[in-house]
Order: sequence, then C-alpha cells, then structure tokens
Amino acid sequence: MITVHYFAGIREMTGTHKENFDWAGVTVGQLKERLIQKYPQMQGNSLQFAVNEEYALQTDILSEGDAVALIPPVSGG
Amino acid sequence: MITVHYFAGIREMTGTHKENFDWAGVTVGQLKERLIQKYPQMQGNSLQFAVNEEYALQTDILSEGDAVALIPPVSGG
Amino acid sequence: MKPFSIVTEPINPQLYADYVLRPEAGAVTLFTGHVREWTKGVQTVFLAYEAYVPMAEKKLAQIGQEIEEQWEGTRAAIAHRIGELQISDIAVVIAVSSPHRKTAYEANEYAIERIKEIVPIWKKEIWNDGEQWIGDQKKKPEGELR
Amino acid sequence: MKPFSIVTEPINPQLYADYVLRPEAGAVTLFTGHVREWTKGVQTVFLAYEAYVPMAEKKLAQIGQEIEEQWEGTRAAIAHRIGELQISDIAVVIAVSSPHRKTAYEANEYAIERIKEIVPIWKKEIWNDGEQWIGDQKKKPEGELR
Repeated sequence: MITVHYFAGIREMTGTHKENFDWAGVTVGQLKERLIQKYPQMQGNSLQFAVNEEYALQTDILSEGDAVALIPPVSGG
Repeated sequence: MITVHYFAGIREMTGTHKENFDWAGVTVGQLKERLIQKYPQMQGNSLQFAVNEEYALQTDILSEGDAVALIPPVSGG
Repeated sequence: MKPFSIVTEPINPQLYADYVLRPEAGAVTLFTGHVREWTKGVQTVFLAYEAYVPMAEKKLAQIGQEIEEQWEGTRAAIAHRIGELQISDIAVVIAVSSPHRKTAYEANEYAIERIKEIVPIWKKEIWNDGEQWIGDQKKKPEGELR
Repeated sequence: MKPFSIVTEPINPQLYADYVLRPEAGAVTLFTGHVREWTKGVQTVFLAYEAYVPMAEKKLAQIGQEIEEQWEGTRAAIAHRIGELQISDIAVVIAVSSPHRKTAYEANEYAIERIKEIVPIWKKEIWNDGEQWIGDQKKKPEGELR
C-alpha cells in the first residue's frame, strides 16, 4: 500500500486530501499515468512528485508504505 | 559671533564641545586655518565642515550667528 | 521555538530575530512578507495558504543549512504561516544574522527566492468575484506534464 | 514616534517595522546593526556613539526621502542610538516597506551605506587595553586636511 497526498488545486480536483493505492513496485512515472487515468483533468497540470517528503524522479520505484505527494507549482512567500 | 561645534576625536583634542569666535565674514577655509593655528594637532585630520547643519564648501562665507561643525570621518551604523 | 516551522498562528517576527542573534553578529536582517491588498490592479480580500507541512519544514531547514554553508558565520530562522490570512498579515518571516551586513542581506534574499522554488506551500488568492491557486498561473499551455 | 531619530534608549525594532507597514506593502525589510564582540581578532568591551544630533536626524530624513524617490511605493524609518552600547545591543535600525521584495532589500541596503557616508555619527571602540574613535582609521597619512 502506498499513500498519495494531494494539495491545493489538485486536492480540489480529486476532492480528497489523500488516497491509498496498492501500487508498490511501480515507478513514479507509472503512478502519474495511473492517476491521470483516474483523474483525466490532472492532464496538463505542471506537477512534481515527492516520495517520503523528498523530491523524486519519474524513474524512482515505489515501495510498500511510501508516502507520495503531488506537488503543483509552489507559491509560498 | 559664530559657534564652532566639535565631535569625537576633535572634541577630545580641543577639550570642549563648542567655542564662540568673532569670525563672521571669513570663509570656511579661513576658519579651518585659524583653528589649526589655535590647535596645531588638528593638522592632518581628515575633516568636513557643516554650516547650520548642512555640509559646506571651503569657499562658503560665514555669517553672524552661524553654527559651524567640524565633521571628522563618520562611523555610524 | 522551532527555527524552521510552518505555523497556523500570527507570526511574531521578533522571536526569529532574537533566535539568530549571537555575540559574533554585527547585523541581523529580518524579512517579513505580507498580504498585499492590490496585485496588478486586482483587490485581494484575503489569502489562503496550504502546505505539505512535514516536507515544508524539512525544506525550510534545508534552506537554513544551505545559507550557513554558503555564508560563513551566518545563522538563519524561517517560519511560514498557513490558513486564512488578512491584508497586512505576515505570511513569512526570515531572520539572518551575520558578522557583516552585506552577507545578512544576501543570505536573506537567497532564502525567500529558495522558498519560492522548493518549499511545498501554495497560495490561493480570494477576490470579491473569484479565487485562484497561484501555482495555476504557471500551468503549461501545451497541456503536458512536466 | 519619530521615523528618523537619534535615540539614547534601547531600540525596539518592531516599532519601526510597524511604522512602515501599509496595505500596499508586500514586503518589509528590517535591518538591525549590533555591537559585535570581535572585530579582526580584537575583543570589544563596549562601544560609545556620539552624534551631531540635529544634523544627524536631518540626514536620516534625507536618506528616507532619497529612498522614497528612488524606489516607488517604498516607505522608510531609521533610528540610531548613541551613548554607551554593550555587546549585541542594537546601534541602528532600518525599516523599509515596499510592494515588492527586491526593492525592500535594495532600499534597505542603500540606507545603511548612506548612513556610513553622510550621517554625522561617530563610534568609539573600547577594548580592555585601549580605545579608538573609528573615524581615526581613515586619517590621511600625508597629514593633510581634506
């Protein structure tokens, strides 16, 4: 099981703060494709990904228990 | 009568905060020469002059009632 | 006090200035970012900030570490507030102390630039006639994920 | 509160930050210059500052005016303390508000540079084994008046 966290506009699009998926073993890039299948409106959004609170590459492989976060362009300050 | 104000190292050299002189009509440059005659140790100090709280030129002429200040290199901040 | 934190209550900037002050420090720069009423002719009613809190705090601490490595003798503290903020409220505070003033300015400005690059915090502007997540502005027109 | 003043009591920097804050301001920079314990390997015991007070306050106000003319939408406030100051005491505070952050940093740094150029304030460092008016360091070796 991995947990996917949503924030800001992405959170409003999905209607939830987080979801669990049984996707251990897939890459971050594959997770992105699966999320776009579930949420077609996600297509076209500039997004980065974090795994366990650190920015991740599309090729990183997800492990059981990982916390993934979808990071739309940040706008703090 | 004009009043001459001393600060910092110059104040310590003259031993006083201010003095009055009957020097109306002289230029700032002439005042400087007269002060060096009175205080030879003043020679060699980098100094600017203010008249009535504004930086003055050596050629400015002093008027009765003017307040002159000797401004050694500033070191605020 | 946590020197790198996401907070939900009003920020007292003096706490952060006090935290970074040391006997070796000749200069302290304190930056506060405030909710501005007007942006490009549009009136803001209020702002809402959201953060991925644990990661945001890690990234603030990372910025602090980058500063202390890049400018010798500096110490930094940063806090960002989330939730609803009204006009003039402080959204972010950055305190930097340094032996010398030039460094204190440079390192402080570096911190705000880095916050805007890497810290997972998002701002929504709420106007009288609408609202927008500010990151949306950077949506790619090509319709492609980065 | 006088926005451009020479003071003899401890400085509360927050008063100056509050003074410059306005609804149009997105950024406030607050610089505080502190008495540093060590300068080039020499330990300072305390500092004594002296000013030509009325002229110094005029010059601080002039710097504020220069800033507001040079950077649109800014507001500034500056205070300098005189008398005996201990390690870490605030000698000078500069607050600048601006719609945008870059300006707030630039204008603030401009203020401290101008203070060091034109404001008639003098610093004496007192060490365990001596003292010196800091302006003396610039004494011309040729022995000639400028």
